[in-house]
Amino acid sequence: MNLLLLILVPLLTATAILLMRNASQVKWVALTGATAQLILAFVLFFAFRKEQAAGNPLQMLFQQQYNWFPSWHISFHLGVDGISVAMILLTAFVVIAGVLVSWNVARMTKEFYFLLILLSLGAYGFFISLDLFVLFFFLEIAVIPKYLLIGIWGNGKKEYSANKLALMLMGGSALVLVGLLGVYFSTPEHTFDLLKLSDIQIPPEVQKICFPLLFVGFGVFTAIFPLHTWVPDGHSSAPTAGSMFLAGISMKLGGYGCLRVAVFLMPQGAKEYSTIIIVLSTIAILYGAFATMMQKDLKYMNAYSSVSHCGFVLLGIGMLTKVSMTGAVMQMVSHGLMTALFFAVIGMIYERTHTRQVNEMGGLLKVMPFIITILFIVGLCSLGLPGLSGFVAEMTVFMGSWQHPDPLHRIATIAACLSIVVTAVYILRAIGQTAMGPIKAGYENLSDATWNEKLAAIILVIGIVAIGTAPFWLNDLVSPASQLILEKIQLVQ
Amino acid sequence: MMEPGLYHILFISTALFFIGVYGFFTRRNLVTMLMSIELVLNSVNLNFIAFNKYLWPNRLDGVFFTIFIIAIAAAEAATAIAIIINLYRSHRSIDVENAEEMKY
Amino acid sequence: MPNLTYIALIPLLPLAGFLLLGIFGRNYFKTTSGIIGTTLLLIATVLAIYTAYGYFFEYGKVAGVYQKLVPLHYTWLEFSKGVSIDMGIILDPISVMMLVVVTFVSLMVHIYSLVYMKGEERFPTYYAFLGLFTFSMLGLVVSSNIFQMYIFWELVGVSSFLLIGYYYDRPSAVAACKKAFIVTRFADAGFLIGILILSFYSGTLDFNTLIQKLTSPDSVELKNAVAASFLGVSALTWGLVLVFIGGAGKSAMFPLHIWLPDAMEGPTPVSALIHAATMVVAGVFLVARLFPVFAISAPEALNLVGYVGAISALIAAVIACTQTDIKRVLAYSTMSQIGFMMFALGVSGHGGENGLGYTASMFHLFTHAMFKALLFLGAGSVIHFIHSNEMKDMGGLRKYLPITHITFLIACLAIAGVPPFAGFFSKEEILLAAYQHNSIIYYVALFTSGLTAFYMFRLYFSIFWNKKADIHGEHHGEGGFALLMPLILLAVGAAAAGFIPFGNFVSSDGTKLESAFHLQFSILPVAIGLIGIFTAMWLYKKKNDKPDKIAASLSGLYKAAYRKFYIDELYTFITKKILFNLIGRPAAWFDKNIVDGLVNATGKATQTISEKIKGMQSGKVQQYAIYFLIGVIALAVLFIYVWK
Amino acid sequence: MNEFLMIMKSEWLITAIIFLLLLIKLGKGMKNGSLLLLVQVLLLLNFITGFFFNKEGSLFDGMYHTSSVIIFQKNILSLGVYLISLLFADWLKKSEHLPEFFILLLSALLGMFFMISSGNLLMFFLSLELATIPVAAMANFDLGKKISSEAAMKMILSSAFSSGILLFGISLVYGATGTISFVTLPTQLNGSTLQILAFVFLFAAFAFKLSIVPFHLWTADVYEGAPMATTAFLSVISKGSIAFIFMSALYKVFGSMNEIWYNMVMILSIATMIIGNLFALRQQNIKRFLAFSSIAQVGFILVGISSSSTEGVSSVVYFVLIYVFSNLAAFAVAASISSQTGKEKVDDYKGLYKTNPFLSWVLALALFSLAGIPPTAGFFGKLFLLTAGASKANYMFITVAALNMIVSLYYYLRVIRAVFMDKNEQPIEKINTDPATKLGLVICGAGIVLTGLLSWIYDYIQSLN
Repeated sequence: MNLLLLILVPLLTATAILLMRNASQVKWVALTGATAQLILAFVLFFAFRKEQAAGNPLQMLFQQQYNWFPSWHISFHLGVDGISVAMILLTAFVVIAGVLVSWNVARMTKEFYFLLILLSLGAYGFFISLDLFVLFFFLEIAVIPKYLLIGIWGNGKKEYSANKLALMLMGGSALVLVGLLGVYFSTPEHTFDLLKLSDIQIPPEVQKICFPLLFVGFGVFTAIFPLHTWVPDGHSSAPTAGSMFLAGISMKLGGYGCLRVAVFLMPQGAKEYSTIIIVLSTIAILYGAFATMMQKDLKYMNAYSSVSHCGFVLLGIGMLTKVSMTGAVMQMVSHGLMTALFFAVIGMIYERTHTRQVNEMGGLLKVMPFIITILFIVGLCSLGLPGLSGFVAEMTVFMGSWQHPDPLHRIATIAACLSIVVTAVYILRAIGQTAMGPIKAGYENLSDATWNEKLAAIILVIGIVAIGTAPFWLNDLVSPASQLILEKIQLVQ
Repeated sequence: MMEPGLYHILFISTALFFIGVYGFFTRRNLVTMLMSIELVLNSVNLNFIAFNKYLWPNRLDGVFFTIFIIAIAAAEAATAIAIIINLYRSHRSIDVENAEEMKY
Repeated sequence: MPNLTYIALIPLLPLAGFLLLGIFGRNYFKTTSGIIGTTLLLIATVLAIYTAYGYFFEYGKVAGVYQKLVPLHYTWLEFSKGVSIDMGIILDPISVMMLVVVTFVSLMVHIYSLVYMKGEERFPTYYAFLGLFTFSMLGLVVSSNIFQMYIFWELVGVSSFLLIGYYYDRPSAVAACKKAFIVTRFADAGFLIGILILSFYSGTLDFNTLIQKLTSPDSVELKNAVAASFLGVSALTWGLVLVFIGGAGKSAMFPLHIWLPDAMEGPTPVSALIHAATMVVAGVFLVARLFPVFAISAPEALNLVGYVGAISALIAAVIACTQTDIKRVLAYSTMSQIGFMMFALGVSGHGGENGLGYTASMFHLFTHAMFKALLFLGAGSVIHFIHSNEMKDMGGLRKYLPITHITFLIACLAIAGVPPFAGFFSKEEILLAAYQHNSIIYYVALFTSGLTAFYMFRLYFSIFWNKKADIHGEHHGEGGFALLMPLILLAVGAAAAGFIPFGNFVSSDGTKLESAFHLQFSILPVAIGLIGIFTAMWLYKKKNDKPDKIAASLSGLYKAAYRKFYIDELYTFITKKILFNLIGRPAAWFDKNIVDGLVNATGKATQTISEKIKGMQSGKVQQYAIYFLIGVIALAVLFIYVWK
Repeated sequence: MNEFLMIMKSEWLITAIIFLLLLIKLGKGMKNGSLLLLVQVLLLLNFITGFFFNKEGSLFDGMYHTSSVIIFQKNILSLGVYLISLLFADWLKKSEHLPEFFILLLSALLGMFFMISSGNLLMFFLSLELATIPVAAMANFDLGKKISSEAAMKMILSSAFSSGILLFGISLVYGATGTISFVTLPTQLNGSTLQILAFVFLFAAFAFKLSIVPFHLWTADVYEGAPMATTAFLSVISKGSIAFIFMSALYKVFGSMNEIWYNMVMILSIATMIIGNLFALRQQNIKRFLAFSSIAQVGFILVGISSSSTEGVSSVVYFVLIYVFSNLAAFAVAASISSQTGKEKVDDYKGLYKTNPFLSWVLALALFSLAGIPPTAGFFGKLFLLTAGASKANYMFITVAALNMIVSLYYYLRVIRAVFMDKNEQPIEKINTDPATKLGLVICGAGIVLTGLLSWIYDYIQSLN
């Protein structure tokens, strides 16, 4: 399996899109590209499982290394482990769904799809790169497309949101950059290579400075409290596909970075700061949930709930046990699929009702059964119903977190457990007000989903159910990787 | 009747330098400002000559430098005057305070 | 031992029904879906009964002890060595018994609904949901792993949510289903944390291992679990209490019962299935499942179970006496009966004669499933006939609904504990167990059973006797065979189930328990029951104003009971005032104004600064030169005097 | 003799072109169009020949010296000049003094060449003046406009003042060390007070030319007033050349005073980035906006310079190369808009994308490159500058620099937003750019994209020293 394909396919798709004449051609090219991505992701997945089954001892499989700025000891070093494979699968799912959902974008279709694909390119690159410089390169590639997507095709106070998002994310990546440079110079032979660095013991005083820089920097991407405020505005102003990508993919870049770079390279720093991480993420979980309870706008609701759900990711990482970290990754995947689907549904509803205020809707189940059924599914997934992905992920995080007997961890875990009740409250409130009850006047003859919307929704639902009903494949994929990270941590006294 | 030493000359040149600077800061007339620049340059010339004569009599860099400075000063002055004339064409004045259109 | 993997089919068949009807029903099986669902369930029922027969009479018993068989078991999600969520099937007396009960009642309801729900717009969806529920309930009862049980626990919760909210365009139904889900959800959080605690100390999630580790007196796990304590209570007790909270939520025990009466918004057959016969007893089942741990290692937790059960039984009975909506009356009676089962477990010991309560509880669960399902279905056909839930619209219906009338009467007698109906035997065993172990609970129970008899017959008389209801227009009769057949079958059950020698099959330790029948003991309960019945007859047989007089005479109590002791109001206060106004609103405000405000403030600050310092760029070339010189001097000073 | 020709090849070429233009001017002259074409061809040749038969070495006992890095730097500059001749074709064709303009421009370029390879303070001073005075004249080339002559006035006066300061410093150096040659000077440095004072004076003069805060104030006004081509030349070519010589002066001549000037550079760099950004935030005029943004960029160049290492040198050279592409592209777009519509305000750019997608994309590319967004080359340029600077493990410094990137991103995004997002009733009408300009823009775009991704370019620069 040649990982370069994961970069080349989006690249070719993007260029092809630019060459296309009219909107419909653009769409089909984009769809083909997205499908190709999905196929690739699955090929990668099975190839990876095969290697695993064959008992390949390497941490990173399918490695490739090309010279790139050798004078800085930078090399275009690619490779994947279970976590990255999971992330790549997630990305592929979200991308194809996003392409399908935005099928009838009228304005500047070409540019729109170009940016979407560019964003996916950034994500793939980020997930497969083993050289911190390359990783950072792709991380930043993924920022500007979001800005443009929100700013051009968004609605509401889009300029404000777009600016806020771009600046906060760039701020995050600025911190990351400083952290990376610190790591780079802390080692005898200056290198950005992840594996080389993981062999070298980075001096504690450097970790003391660089870990928070890196963690907070990546944390901004995954809405670490209190640097999460770009999330509500950004998501709510973005076009449907935009918010799908935002919540589904780009928030995951952060979590992945925290795990793969910050924790993996600087276990000592991780140990040192884990308390703070846990406190912050617990706050984010509860606070996000309660804030969600008060939202009237569906997109804001989902955005705040994303803050709460990504809190689980950070909690899992902060707990520094194998199970909890596996859970964090699962939560990333699950939340990615789930929230993308949620935004897709919200978009579909909005296209028909032209409002996102829950109290202006009602009884939509009667007129759009399919869409609302999906809304039910995704809602139940987000409140952690067994058989859907959310449950598995959250339970894994809980089980992992509970392995620490000391009060702090206990309290954090219990608080997290209680948050699922609050989740139930706001999800049911949203569903009850939009889907159930007597139908509001004027909505009697709205249409149900079109083929592309149905397809998109079904694809994502398949993902959710696949994890929810058979979590073992994801678990088997991820837990060896988190095992290795854990061993790094255990090396520290 | 004592022989003037390096420090006398340096004193004079420094004084000249600051007079020039002061003039540059305070004069409103562009030509006068140009003249005060010339003062500055001349103080520098004095410096060079003095250093050359008293400190490094066997290296003539100072002298050459002075000569070149005089030449450059002439060129600079020429361009400056040309520009000032141009300014006068458009502004009908050579008062520096009338040329403060662009700011902030 | 034969190959038992086919048992997996029992839950999977309803699941298949759910998927089939849920995905394609709307388009392809608009009318036939009922038949499909029913047939699938029929097969499942047959299998279940076959299994039960096999287990109880062929391979279940080894050396006089019923074994816990695990015929099917695979790892679903492994957390770490030993700690993993497994999907498995456990066969032991209670699970087999539950298999039969669930499939049978569910089948009855399926058949009944063929008529009752005919013509509903979402007919296929209804059957799909029934299938989902049946699947989850069956999965729950056969769970071999505590986390597996939690999974199905949640699933029954959601299917009950979906079915209560079946009439989604009725605001009351929507409110009810949300309430039901959230209240149980809250309890489930307790269950979850309980699971975490238990698994942490026992290092396993598998029921058998867990019970074995936490009951054998010399096991390290047990020592740790008891040693570790929080607020002076051992971790083990905490774990079990939390688990019990989960059970209490599902089984509508006080004070988590508030959702059950509202849940009657769902279609009546659903109430019969979920909120009478099966799901609501899941809590009892859960406690029974972990009973050894309760009984041996944490008796104080078991006492809690007992008292909660007793209190719920009493309160529910009192409230039931005052309700006028017949389904609500039944709901409260359900709650009260489950209270009986709970405290029966609470007063039971483990093993041998002490285990009487356990057996009694399971026995009562069994019989109760029969007669309570019957009551609901009967009430259903009454409602079907009169299109109202209110007593005041009813009366004298015995002429119109003869069969319903008879079956309903049988059920009432059964629940009132009149021999020889089923309820008599089970209740009598319960009272006996209580009598032997805990006198307080015994007297409470005695009084409650009296009340039970009273309110049930109040219901019976005011439906079928009392004033004559005005039957406007021509009325379709009692409904077809499909509507009556379940009633009759269940009536048979309610009448005869008592004669099953239950102790032979179900007991706390799997050994045979001789259920001795003490005549002299059972006189008193029966007498009290009869008193209750006759009071009801005296008050409600004919239309008169005695009831109102009495209500007026003890107005305070009556009012309180009528308003369900204001517990709903309390909850509304907590959620609305505290959760929303005291936490949610501030959180949202804080986020909008403080956190976000800071972010924007930085932007603002930058803007203002840049506005402030613009004077530097004054456009005066001389000033530029001055800055230049100042810069030079500053640098010189800095680096000659300061930095050097 | 042959060697004497070869070593100074690039200077000779420029001189030849200058004289050719003079002759053309003295003759009956040519049409602007054809003359411009000729100039473009000549400059292209000049650029190309820059890569062949180069010879390192020094002349006039060290007064003039050249090395492979210096040659490459000169190539960058001549590339910039060539691009200018392409990009500003619209404006150049219109101006009635085309030959003079190029004569001045080229003599300034000649001055810069000499300056880069000067081995002696006298040489340096002469070439500096040669590089400055013609530009002042060029600044005045919009003879009609008031602000043009104002700009020229401000430039000539303040640069005269700065050369006064410079000379005073040089005289002190001469007094303190007795030598003005870059070779012998380092041996005489002992960090005495007088030498530090002299150094501060010299430093200030450099800082003035490089427009480092607080010596930058002339920049914005001159940029705004001068014709776009001159502004571009000032902001790219002369900045670049000064940066080169500044760096080599600091490293080679004042290397022994490293710890002093490191702090000096650090303080001024932080000040420059912050002030530049703060002013850029509130600019409406695109030229002024670019002026302040370029000041902020200089702050970044200083970060690179602060690491006295070969990485520092190559990253600065690399950055200047990228900066040539990006900034020239930005200026070119602004120029072709203003030369046809006279609109220079950011708000006028609203809805530009509707009418001129090509220009908008180039502008976006250029601005992203300036902001340092991947995959544009600017990203790599800035990152390498920071990396070079970080080698001193001065986290505070690097963090400030990194955070300044955000502020700068904010105002670059302002323009992007105007171009792509904001609605506008009467956007700028379709602009038909000169083919030469198009070619230039394409070259710039290609440069912006490829210079970063093709790592061998950087490695080539690195290999030079």
